[in-house]
Parts: sequence; structure tokens; C-alpha cells
Amino acid sequence: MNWYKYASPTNFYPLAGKMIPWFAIPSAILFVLGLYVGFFVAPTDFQQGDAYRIIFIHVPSAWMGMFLYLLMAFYAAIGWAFNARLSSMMASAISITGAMFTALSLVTGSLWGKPTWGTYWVWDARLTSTLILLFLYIGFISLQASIDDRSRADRAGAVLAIVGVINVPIIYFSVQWWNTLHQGASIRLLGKPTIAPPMMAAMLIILAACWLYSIAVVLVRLRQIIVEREQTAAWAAEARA
Amino acid sequence: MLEATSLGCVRGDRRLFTNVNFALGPGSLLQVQGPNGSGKTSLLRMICGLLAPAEGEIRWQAANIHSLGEEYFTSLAYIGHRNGLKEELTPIENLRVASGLTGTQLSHDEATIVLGKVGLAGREHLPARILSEGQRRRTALARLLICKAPLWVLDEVLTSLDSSAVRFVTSLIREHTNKGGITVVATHHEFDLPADSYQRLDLA
Amino acid sequence: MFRWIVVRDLTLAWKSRVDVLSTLFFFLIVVSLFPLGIGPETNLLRLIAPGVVWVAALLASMLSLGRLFANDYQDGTLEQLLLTPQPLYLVVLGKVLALWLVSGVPLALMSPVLGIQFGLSGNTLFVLVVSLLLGTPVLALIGSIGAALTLGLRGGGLLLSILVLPLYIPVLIFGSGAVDASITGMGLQGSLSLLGAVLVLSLVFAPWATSAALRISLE
Amino acid sequence: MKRRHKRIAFIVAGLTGLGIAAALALNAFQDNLVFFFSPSQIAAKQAPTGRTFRVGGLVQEGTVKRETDGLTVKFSVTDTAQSIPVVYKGILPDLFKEGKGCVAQGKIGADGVFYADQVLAKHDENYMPPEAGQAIDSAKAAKTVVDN
Repeated sequence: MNWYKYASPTNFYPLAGKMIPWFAIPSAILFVLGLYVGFFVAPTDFQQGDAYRIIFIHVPSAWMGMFLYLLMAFYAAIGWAFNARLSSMMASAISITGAMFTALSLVTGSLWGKPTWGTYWVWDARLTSTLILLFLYIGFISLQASIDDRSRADRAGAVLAIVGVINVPIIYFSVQWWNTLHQGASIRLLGKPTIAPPMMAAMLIILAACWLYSIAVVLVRLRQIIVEREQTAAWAAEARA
Repeated sequence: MLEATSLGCVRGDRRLFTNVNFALGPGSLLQVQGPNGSGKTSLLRMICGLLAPAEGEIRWQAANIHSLGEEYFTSLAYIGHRNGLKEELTPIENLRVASGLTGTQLSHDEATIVLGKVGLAGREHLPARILSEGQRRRTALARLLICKAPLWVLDEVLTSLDSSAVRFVTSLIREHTNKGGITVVATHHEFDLPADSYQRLDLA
Repeated sequence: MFRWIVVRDLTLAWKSRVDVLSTLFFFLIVVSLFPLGIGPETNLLRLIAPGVVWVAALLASMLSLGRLFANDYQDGTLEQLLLTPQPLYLVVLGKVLALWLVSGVPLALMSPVLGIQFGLSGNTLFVLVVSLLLGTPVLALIGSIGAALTLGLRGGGLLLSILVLPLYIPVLIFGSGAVDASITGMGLQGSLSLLGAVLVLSLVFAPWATSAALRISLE
Repeated sequence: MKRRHKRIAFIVAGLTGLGIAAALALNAFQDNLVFFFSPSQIAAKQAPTGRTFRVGGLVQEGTVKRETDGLTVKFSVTDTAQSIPVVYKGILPDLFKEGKGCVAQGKIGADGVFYADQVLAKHDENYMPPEAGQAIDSAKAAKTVVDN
């Protein structure tokens, strides 16, 4: 099978259409399962009672916000360096989902902060740098929106996305580098997690659901972008009809 | 030696030209012709390395101009649609800055002499903003007299020039060609050059 | 060649000195508005001084970015600058240096006058100047990326602020943090070191990103 | 200079820059660029006087006392080495407990007492069922007894 064939937007379009249900349906199932485990199976926390359960939305969405930024910058860079249009389109498609997850993590975080910390918002390093991440997404989206020439929009977006990558490690390590109000990570690459297994299970199931959801939504948006940009091509007109 | 192989240009959703080929040895001139919007300026900007070709490649002395980087620019003089003059500066200042940026020093007196040659005697101390369009064009062309670049890329240089200035520029180009320089020029003006060194490219 | 770029931009700035001065007046006016709006509460003024001066410096630097490439883009000299036989990195660095000399440096030197309005002590005024001298080149460097990306776009000025202001936040935090630390008599070495680190980092990366953005915007 | 030499010069300059930046940043981390100050820092007079700042640490066991008005609370914040008395009038967050983390924002009075106008609870990254939490707490208590 020739995979390079699918690097062309025209050939990728039908493939993406076929792939969407394969991600969307498992995503929905995992969301339901994860929320069930999170709200009915996982025990209450010894300190926070039930308020901690927002972690099941907050942590996966915060991770997705950061991962998707790296992914977006990666695709944008590939699209720029190798003049791969599909890759640039991918970056544009990811940006909105990433911004949504970042905003969701900020909102759920402040809803969690009120009952536990006693405040919706503080300007500590973790919260401030996450807010900057949201601004970077918004900058990327508005820059691309205000450039009419697609090829310039793709590459200008790539430069901005790459510059912004420096913020992601700052967000991740902020709780270690500075003393912040925000607690440290419960699940680390090295070392034992500091979260009870059923809680962790719920969090990981929802994380998987978020990944699958992102893939499905990005594919849907990618198809829209392909149709939009390949307007002159006859096949796109047919696909729209 | 400037060579282009199967060049293609896409701007926005439009494909302007495909499969443009030429090879220019020392002492030759390429005249690019075509209606408005046929990609003349795009082709010239590609030759300058300002625009990356959608297909094909351009080679200078057998090396891809992209891989040559800024070294290529020592061999290149470009005059585009816009004159590339600072309105606030006088012709002398403009010329001295332009030559300073290419790494050569040009004294005040040398600049005055060069400007005299292009017919700007007596105007060299006025800000470019109050000069006429033709005079500004002449100031831009004066750059060709002070640079030693073997490759000239000239975009519509003859517009807004009077007949004596056109004669001057054509003689300048002929002289450059006779000395072994290469010229790429987008214009409809005919040049009086021997057939073996005169190529035409029509972008229909 | 590098010298010629700086000289060229400084000459041009001198010829249009009204534009340059208006940025400085903007800084002056914005900062002066706060004591007028807040009243003569000296303690309160001293408390907000670092933030106010630094936010005004951020806005003034952002406004001055309009001059960096836009004029050269319009008259075609930017094309010529891209075709000079030297790394574009140095061209950008030269232009940013010239911009900083006519906007950042006078702004920093002017700041003690404003600091006095806020009742800052001599030592703190000195820290204010130092922090601005370290921070304003970063603002010019980071801003140059935004200015290059938004070159020739409709609504470019507004877009520029959306792109550039979030990236200015670290400079704001460390810069005003240093002044704040000096007011409260705390160690300001940390903030100044971080400001220095940001300066070095942006010296290394910003001109490179700006060069790439210029090539993209001019294509 | 050849293009390749220039490129090498750029890379060397870039790496030097990164090194300098890293050194400066590390230097700064030893200094106090912080969200809150610890009681030890306050004892060492590293915290600002006469203005609002934050103090963070653990609520010292057995120090939380409520005044008769039912709103004013007195407690001590400790980092195990030093501690500072805090007075706060207002509603405490649910997670505010003895032996747990907290961040108070306010000013130090002339009497050396920290007058807080906001108290936030800082919880840690441990999440476990109540039984496990109790088990760990009692283990800690046992350990404290043994240590003493």
C-alpha cells in the first residue's frame, strides 16, 4: 500500500471520511465509561471529598491543551519545511480543538479552585502560563484568519506556533520550578503515581476519550478545510454537492 | 551562467505558468514578455530568490540559488516595480546607503558623479519625495552603475522614462551585455542586440 | 554592512523625528494619567508604579513596531534589504538595534522623571532604568517577529497586539518584579537575572524567526 | 567568510547564548522569585515589610483557635523550621485543616503577627480513598510518637 498517496489532500479526503466513525464512536463509549467510573466507581477523596471529581475533566483537558499545541506546531513546521499542504491544514484543524481544551481546563480549573483553594483564580506561574497558551492559540487562529493567501497563512502560522512552543515546558514544569498554589503532577513519567488506581483509571479512560474525540473532530474540520481550499478542483465541487 | 529548468509558478489558487526553461550564458539578455498578470514579476522575483518556485529550480554557476543563500546576492542587482528609494533621503544618501549595504563604500563625490551620468545633476541634494517619478526611476537605475554584479534583473524599468532616458538605459544594458554580464528584463521594448545573445520568453 | 543598516535607520528616524517623539509622548502621557486618575495617595502610587511604568513601556514599544518594517515594505527597500549579501539575521538585528536606540533607550532614560511623580526613591529609580534597559530590547526583538508576520495585512495593528502582547508577559513580570523588589528592599537579582536570560534567548532566536517571517511575508 | 564558516559561527554564538541564558536562569532560581514566602524566609527578613505579600506553609497542629465572634481565626503557619502567627477574619476554605498546606495573603503587623485578608488552601497531589488517607495519617502519627 502506498502511504504517500494519502499525503495529497484529494486522496486523503475520502479516507478521512471513512476514519471519522472509527474514532467518534469509541470516543463516545469511553466518555460514558470514564464518567461512570469517575463518578460512581472511584471513591471520594480523603481530603477533598467529592470536589476532586472535576479532576476527571480538568486534567485530561489540560494535557490535551498542551499536547495539541505541540502537535499543531509539529504539523505546522512539517508543512512549512517540506511544503506539505496537508500537514499545514492539519495544524489549522488542530488549533481550534486545542484552544477549546485549553479554555476548558482553565474553566474547570477555576471551578475546582473555588471549593478547594478558596478562590477561582490566582496569578501563579501554572495558571498564568496556561492563560498565555490560550492567547497563543488565539493568536495563531487570528493570524491565519487575516491572511488571504493560504500558503503565506500556513507558513506565518508555523513561525508563530514554533515560537510559542517554549511556553509548553514552562507550563509543565512551573509547579516544580516555582512554588505555586497549584499542586504538582499526580502521574509522572518516573516514579509512582500519587493517585489511587480507580481514580487514575477514570482519568486515563477520559484522556483516551479526549484523544479519540480530538482525532475525530480534527478529521471533520480537516475535510472542511480541504474542500474550502481546493475550491477550484472539480472533485471538491462534487464532494460539496 | 543562469539556468532555469521546468519552472512553475502558483499564486493563490492560480497557476501562472509551467515548464519555463532557459539558459543564459555570459553576455546574453533575456526579455520576458506577456500580458498583465501572466507572471512576469513573479518570474523575476523567483530569479532573485525572493519567491520560491512551485516546481523546478534555478541555478547560478551550476548551484541551486537557494543553497547559495546570501552569497548569490553578491552577483545580483535587482530593480523592481517599486524603486526601492527612501523618500526622506536625497539621491546621494540613497545611493551611498545602497552601496554601503552591498559592502562597498561610495564617497559623496563618487555618488555625485554617478548621479550626473543618469541626468540628475543639480538634483542630488533634494529629498527623493519631491523628485518626479522619472527622476526617481533614474536614481534607482544609478544603482546599476555602482554595482559590479554580473546579473541584472530589471522589472519594467523603462516605464515613466522619457525617450532620452530610455536610450540611456538601453545603452547601459548593451554595454553590460558586451562586457559579459547577464540581463533579465521584463519589458516590451525591443533591444538592438545580436541575435545569438538575445532571447525572448513569452508568458502567454 | 551591519553598521550601514543601523546608520540608515537612525538617519531615517531622525528625518521623521516627530513619529519617534510621539511614541515617547505616548509613554509620558499614559504614565502621567495614573497619578491624575488615582489622586495623591503616595503609598498607593508607589505600589502601582512598577506595573504602570512597565505596562506603558509595553504599549509604547508595541506602537513603535509599526515603523520597523512597514515603510520599507511599502517603498520596496525591504526587498533590497533582503537581497543584500549578508545574513538576513544581521539585517534584522541591525534594524531592531536602531529601533531600540530611538525608542527603548530614550524611554528608559525618561523613566526616572516619571518615577518621581510616583514618589519612588533614588535607588529604585536606578533599578527602573536598568530593568527598562534590559527589557526594552526584548520587547523590540519579540515585537519584530509580530511586525514581520503582520506585514501588509489589513487590521495589522490590532493583530500585532494580539500576537505580541502575550509574548511580552514574561518581560512585564520580571521587569516590574525587579522594580517592586527594589521598593520593598528585597533581592532583585532574581528578576534581573531572568530578564537577562530572556534578553539573551531572544537575541538568539527572535532575529531568526523574524527573518523567516519576513521571507514569508515578502513572497 | 565562507557561508559554512558563517553558519558555524552562528551556531557557536547561539549555543553560547543558550548557555548564558541557562546560567542566568539557574542563578535566578536560587533567588526569591516566588508566589509565596515561607516562614523561614520571613524570619530571615527576606519578605517585604509594610505591604501585602503571601506566606505559605503548613497549618501548625493545635494552633487553630476561633474567636467568640465566630469569624476571626488565629493559627500558625509553619515550614517545620520556623512558624508565624496569622490572624484572619472571614470564611476559610473547606480544605483548611491543621497539618495541611495553606497560603495566606496579607501584611505583617508591627507585633510580628501576619494579618491576612485572604486564606487559600494548598492541597497536594495525593488523591486516595478516605480509608487509605486515614491509614497514612495514623501511620504518620505513630511515627511522630516514635520519633519523639
